[in-house]
Amino acid sequence: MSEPLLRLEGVFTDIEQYHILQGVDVAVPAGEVTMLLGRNGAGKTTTLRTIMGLWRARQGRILLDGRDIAALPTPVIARAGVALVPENMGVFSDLSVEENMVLAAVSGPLDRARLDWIFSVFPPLKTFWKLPAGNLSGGQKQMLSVARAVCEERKLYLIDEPSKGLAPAIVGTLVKALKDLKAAGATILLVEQNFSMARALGDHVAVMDDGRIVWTGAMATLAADPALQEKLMGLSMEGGHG
Amino acid sequence: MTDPVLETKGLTIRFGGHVAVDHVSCAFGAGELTAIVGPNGAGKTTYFNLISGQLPATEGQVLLEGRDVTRASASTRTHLGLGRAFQLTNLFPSLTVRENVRLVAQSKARKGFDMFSMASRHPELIEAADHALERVRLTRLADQTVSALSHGDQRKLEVALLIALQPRVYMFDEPTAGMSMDEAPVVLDLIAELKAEGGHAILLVEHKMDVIRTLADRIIVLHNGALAADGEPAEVMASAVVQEAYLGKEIADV
Amino acid sequence: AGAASAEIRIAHVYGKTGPLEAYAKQSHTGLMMGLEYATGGTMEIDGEKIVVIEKDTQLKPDQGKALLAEAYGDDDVALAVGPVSSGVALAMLPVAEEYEKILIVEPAVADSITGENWNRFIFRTGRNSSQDAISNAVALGKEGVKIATLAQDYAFGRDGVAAFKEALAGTPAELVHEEYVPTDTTDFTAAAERIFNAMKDLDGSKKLFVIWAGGGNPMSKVNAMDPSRFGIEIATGGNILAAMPAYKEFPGMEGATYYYYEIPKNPINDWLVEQHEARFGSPPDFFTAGGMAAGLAVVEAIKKAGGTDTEDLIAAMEGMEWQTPKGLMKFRAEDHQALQSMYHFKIKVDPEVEWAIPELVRELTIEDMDIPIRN
Amino acid sequence: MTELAPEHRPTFSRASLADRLSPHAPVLLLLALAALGWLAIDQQSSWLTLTVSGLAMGMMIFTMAAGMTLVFGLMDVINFGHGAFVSVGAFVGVTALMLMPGMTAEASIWLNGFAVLLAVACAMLATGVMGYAFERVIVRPVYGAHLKQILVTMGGLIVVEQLIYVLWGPVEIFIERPAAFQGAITFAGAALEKYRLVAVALGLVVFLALRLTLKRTRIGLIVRAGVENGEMVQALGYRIERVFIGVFVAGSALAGLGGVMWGLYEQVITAHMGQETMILVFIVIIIGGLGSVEGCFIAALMVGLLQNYVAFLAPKAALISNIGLMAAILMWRPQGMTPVVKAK
Amino acid sequence: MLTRILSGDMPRSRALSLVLLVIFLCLAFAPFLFPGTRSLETAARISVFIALAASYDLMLGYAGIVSFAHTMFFGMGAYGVALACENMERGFLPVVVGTLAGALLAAAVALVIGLFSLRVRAIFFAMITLAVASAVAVLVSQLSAITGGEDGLSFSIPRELTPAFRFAEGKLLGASLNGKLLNYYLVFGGSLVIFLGLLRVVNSPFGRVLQAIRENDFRAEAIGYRVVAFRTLATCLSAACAALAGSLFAIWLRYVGPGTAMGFEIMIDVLLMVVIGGMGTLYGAAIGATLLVLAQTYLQEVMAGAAETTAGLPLLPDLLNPDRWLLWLGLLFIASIYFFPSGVVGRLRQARRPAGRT
Ligand SMILES: Nc1ncnc2c1ncn2[C@@H]1O[C@H](COP(=O)(O)OP(=O)(O)OP(=O)(O)O)[C@@H](O)[C@H]1O
Ligand SMILES: Nc1ncnc2c1ncn2[C@@H]1O[C@H](COP(=O)(O)OP(=O)(O)OP(=O)(O)O)[C@@H](O)[C@H]1O
Ligand SMILES: [Mg+2]
Ligand SMILES: [Mg+2]
Repeated sequence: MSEPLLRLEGVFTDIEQYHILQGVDVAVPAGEVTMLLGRNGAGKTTTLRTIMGLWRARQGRILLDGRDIAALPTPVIARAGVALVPENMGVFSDLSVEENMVLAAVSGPLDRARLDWIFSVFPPLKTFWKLPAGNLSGGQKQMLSVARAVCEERKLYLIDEPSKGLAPAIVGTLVKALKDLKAAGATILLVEQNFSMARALGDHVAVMDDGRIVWTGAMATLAADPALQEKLMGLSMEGGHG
Repeated sequence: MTDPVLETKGLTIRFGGHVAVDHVSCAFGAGELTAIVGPNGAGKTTYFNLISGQLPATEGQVLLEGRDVTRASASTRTHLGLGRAFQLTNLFPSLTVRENVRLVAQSKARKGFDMFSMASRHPELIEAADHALERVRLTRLADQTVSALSHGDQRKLEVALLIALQPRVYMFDEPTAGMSMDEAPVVLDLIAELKAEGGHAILLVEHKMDVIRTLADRIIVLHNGALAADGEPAEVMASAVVQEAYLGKEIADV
Repeated sequence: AGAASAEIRIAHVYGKTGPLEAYAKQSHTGLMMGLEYATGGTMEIDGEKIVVIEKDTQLKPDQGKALLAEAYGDDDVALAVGPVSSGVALAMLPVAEEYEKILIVEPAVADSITGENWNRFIFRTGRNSSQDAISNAVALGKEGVKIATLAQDYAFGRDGVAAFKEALAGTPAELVHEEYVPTDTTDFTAAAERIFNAMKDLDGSKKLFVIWAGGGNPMSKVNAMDPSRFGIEIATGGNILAAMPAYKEFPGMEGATYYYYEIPKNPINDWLVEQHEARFGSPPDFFTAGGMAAGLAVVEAIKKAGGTDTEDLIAAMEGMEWQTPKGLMKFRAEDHQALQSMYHFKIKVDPEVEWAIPELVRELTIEDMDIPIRN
Repeated sequence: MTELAPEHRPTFSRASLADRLSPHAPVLLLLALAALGWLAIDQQSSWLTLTVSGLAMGMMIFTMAAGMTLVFGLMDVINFGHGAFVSVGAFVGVTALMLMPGMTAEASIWLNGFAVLLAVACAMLATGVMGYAFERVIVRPVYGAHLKQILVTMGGLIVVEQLIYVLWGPVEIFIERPAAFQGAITFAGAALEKYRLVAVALGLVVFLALRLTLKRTRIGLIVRAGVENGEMVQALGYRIERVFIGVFVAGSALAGLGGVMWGLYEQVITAHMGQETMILVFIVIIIGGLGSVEGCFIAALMVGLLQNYVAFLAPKAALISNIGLMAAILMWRPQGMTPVVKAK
Repeated sequence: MLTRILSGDMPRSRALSLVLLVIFLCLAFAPFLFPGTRSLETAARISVFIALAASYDLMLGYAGIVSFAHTMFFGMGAYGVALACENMERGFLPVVVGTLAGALLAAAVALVIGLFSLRVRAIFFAMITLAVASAVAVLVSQLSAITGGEDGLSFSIPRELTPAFRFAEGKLLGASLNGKLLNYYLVFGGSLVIFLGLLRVVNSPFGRVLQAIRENDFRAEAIGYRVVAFRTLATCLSAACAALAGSLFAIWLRYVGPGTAMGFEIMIDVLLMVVIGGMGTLYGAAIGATLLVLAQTYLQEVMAGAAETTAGLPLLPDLLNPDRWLLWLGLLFIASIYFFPSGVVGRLRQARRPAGRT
């Protein structure tokens, strides 16, 4: 397999006095979707934030295209082609939906075509284009947050629980949208609790617990093996859906 | 049936031109768990906000145990028995977990204006708090500051606050959003228990279908702010509006 | 105590720091030069060394009280001099009474210091606002002159106008309009308009007399709306040198001033000017003269009383006459206010000089003004 | 892929008249004020004089307030040190002017104007640099903590004022305006001070410049977003702290400009002159609504007009006119007339 | 026992306990430890300002409300006493009447401001109070007939409280046993009571609610606390305490004036005290007040010395000139905000409990 786009090697991250990440090794191959799963508090969000440079890794290397970005300031990392959809959505509630999008388009004015695509996936954004983002509904905020990340070409998308609070139909379209993105050659590192969505999207899986990667492998393998799922994430109530 | 615990009559709110909640009339009885579903932006949270008093209604009434509380402040409604957990976690970040819950218990006990005794000399409040934490399995984190909690744990604490309040009406807004499959049950079982206790009405906004199937006695569907359907889970799920407007195609077979 | 008896301690309690810092510096220089001159440079009065203890009120009345109390109580000074601001002075008066020691007020101007709040331990070498107002009234009050006043709307302004009005009554001129504006006014358009409307239809020579303390600079602002349209001239009292450049706009303007270094002709002033120029490269100013007067008074009094016992000093000082840069001064027995000359001036502009020059028109001597006794 | 999306057609009813008018309310209010003045004041000439000078005063207040709203509204930083910048601006500018008597002595619009512009440039440069230092040393560590900002900038204020004493001495400095800007032109029986007309012009320039930069560039957005969630702005790829410094420096430079204008208006400058204007500035900012340049502008004009009218009609009331105005506006719109950011 | 007096809010740090103990003892025995007008003056001032700063901390540190009108309330207390003593005949009655009147008025005004403007958030409240305070200050100087205007009022208090009254002959440890001594202990005792009272309040259920509101007022309302009511009550309470402190100050000085009792400088001083000491802990207020008053009183001496030694060097003497003491106080204070972000107290008790941050 070719050199992955992103590779974490023995990353340790502390937050205040707590040791949160304790040696995370994970590889994100280019042009594919890697799922990051794990119970609450496993360290998924922290991992994404560490890649983005929002938490500093105490030790270990974070290689993007073979270049160590562990020490770079967040904006530089972003400009290097990394987009983040944070767990708390991070929409700017004082700014209108439009202004949120304008800010997200770093390299110039918003690209019409892409915008239309976004509207087709998340219609409410069009409806409330001028509304302060703070007034959006929970799900609409989530949509905006994703839309911001995908409003321009990026090498790598870090997405933290995008389906959170989305109606099933929207989840459906979201999945489709991410697939389009992947088809367009993007690389995605996705944190997701909704296993059915995970299964629908993921090529590779990395399961975290207590700040370490406890299992990595192909999605197919995990999906095929309920016992393994049970063991890794205790997907007890993941009964028949649909 | 017995007269409802909570009732809304023609409840409406406009933001500028946009009608976010559109003449919703609905009654919720004791011991009944009603799931509120609908596309994003359908007006679910806003409907909650109108009921719990975070937003002023443009039209219509909110009746709590037959009493009109439409003009009452959020805090008054809370004291009258409306308990609400928020969709976006909303806590006291730099206080400890226990203190968060203790404050609720204190409010319940109406000790807020007592300024001559020592807070530390009200053991009953602290017990109440610990009990609530016990029920959401957060006891081990009781002395952490909230900001240090992971998202999932914060969601649980959100529920714990509600428990400590012991309201007549429980309002949950996507309580398990962003919770992993092994954590969600803690909260869901808890909601089931509350339902079993009976005596209070439970409103639940949820997007996870399986959750609704397992818990709900009744489903109401909001769509574009209006009441689109209301009835037995099975039949509502089957209804056209829900199928195309809400569920869309299932993911598995995309 | 042995050491203490061999020296005469004097406290100078004044607002070294704070908005009036400039005045304070002058006042202290003056005081020291006064003592120097009076003791012929020895800083001793028949063998006893004069020690001046400085205390900074920071223009805070409470500080003033405390520091004066400290001076009297702990440093046991013979007498104290100061302060700059009237507010502080008024707060300090009771302390003097309590410790039964003398306070020579310099240069605070409020009438009430030698008026209702006065007590027998208070003397004042500085002028009081009545002296200012009256001298100006005498200077302006000619036949057929119509006068309007512009003043700040608080005690100082209103008292000033009252005194001015009272004095004006004794002259043929008449007061036609009083305008009061908030203390911190910076825009005088409205006030000016009101005054113009009040005066434009009158005839005869019209003057607008400005009584102002602090910033805001009303004169040139009103002037900028050219009152000459309505034949109105602006008039005001003298001011410290720093403020005199602003007077350049008003050549020929008349008024009365407290001091200008070229005006008084006497040996003390000559010495002061010459020495001041020599030491600081600038001419002495209002409060330098005032401070010096105080310094001279102190030495004079102690010599006359033959010691520093308070009662002797009071006896000696009541009615005492002594020479100062402003010529003869006299503590009158009733309210211990030093009577002194003021100077009726006319502004001359000389491009060479950076400020406008108040030229002496006539010296208003003690006899020319009868200053009411208000205690 | 559209067919996948649930059709989402929120119901819209026609917005009420009030809703559609409210954005323009402030402007209308301003006009109403002027009209009221016109009715209340019988002498036309007086009204004209008062109005023009009121507007000019407003413009000057605006130039002093603008920097503060910018910093305060956008960056959510309460810079009590702003007053100090105004003072420094005045001192530097005036000193500069005094160094070129040749250009200010005889009345020539061009020479004098140029001299003033030079002085302004110096002042803005000085305060700009100061602003940079201020941001780095003083404000930087306390972003988001209002109390500490208030305090620390207050400390800065004290220090800067004291430094002015050290450098320029404690004496207040009196100055003459350049000859061309002295006196007034009489027009329709009203005397309009030349300098005030200059002030009006300058104020307008500043206003338009600010508007343009905030409308045309992303800077405004970046800063506002950055205040709410700096991490996210960085994650989008913006060097937030650089932008912040930029804004702060700009704000300080504006204060410098305001200082020179104010100094030339007062014709006497003191170390605490800036601080003395601050209350007025605050009032204007509050009335206008945090961070809104437009709001600040209109509010400043309102204050200027009202002050003059009231002072003319009922001098006693002039004391409380501003506070009264503020109270009234806040009753009507608790966030100020046109808030850009919500008061936190 | 001690726990009860301190309302269970223990210093929780040996160093802190020590500092507090020293301050307490020094104040309690000031007249005998440091004889002399100046030092007694300082001690009294410290006592009063500890009470004032503490009352301000209730608003600032606990309720998270930034107010600039605090010295206005302080002034109301002071003027209350002054006017009463001025217009009633000499004795203890006017003192009591004035004190009560002042406190009540302060609470009332606070109520009005609170109800009117506490709906809007912190910054606004700050500026509104700033404006109101400045307006009141102007009013005071306007009504010179009653208030003595800019010049203020010097008034006479019961003879028992003045140096003139000696209740015993001779001296005790260098302190003459006169009314001034009594006066001091009145001030000291009064301040102590106010401080302990406030300590109780902030550790009561009410105090906890205030912290909750500071953290997240929206949620506080949602769990059943009437935010406006709590904020307003807190404001009134702290206003009343400030007024009481003001009364003590007036009794001690036997003088009030706009600058002394209402000046903006004092407002700043109080802010400095609370922050330097550490917000959200009354002990901080106590320490801050002590430090600042000492600095104000003795910094100049120190500098005079420094100026001597550096004489001859360029600029330095200018900077060290005693008249520039404010400069150094300013620097000192800026520095302190960085080096003790959570105040001296925070420094002394290195973040034992994660107390509320603002
Ligand atoms: N600011 C913080 N301070 C201290 N500890 C923190 C902080 N943020 C997170 N943690 C801790 O780090 C651990 C990992 O948190 P993280 O949010 O990465 O988990 P997660 O896998 O994203 O959980 P979830 O699925 O609930 O989002 C948790 O135990 C949490 O308590
Ligand atoms: N303060 C407001 N001003 C204007 N529009 C608002 C405001 N609050 C909510 N809305 C609009 O009302 C609609 C309903 O919002 P609401 O939060 O109730 O949706 P929801 O049903 O909770 O959706 P979700 O499932 O995503 O949480 C949304 O379109 C939102 O944009
Ligand atoms: Mg997470
Ligand atoms: Mg919602």
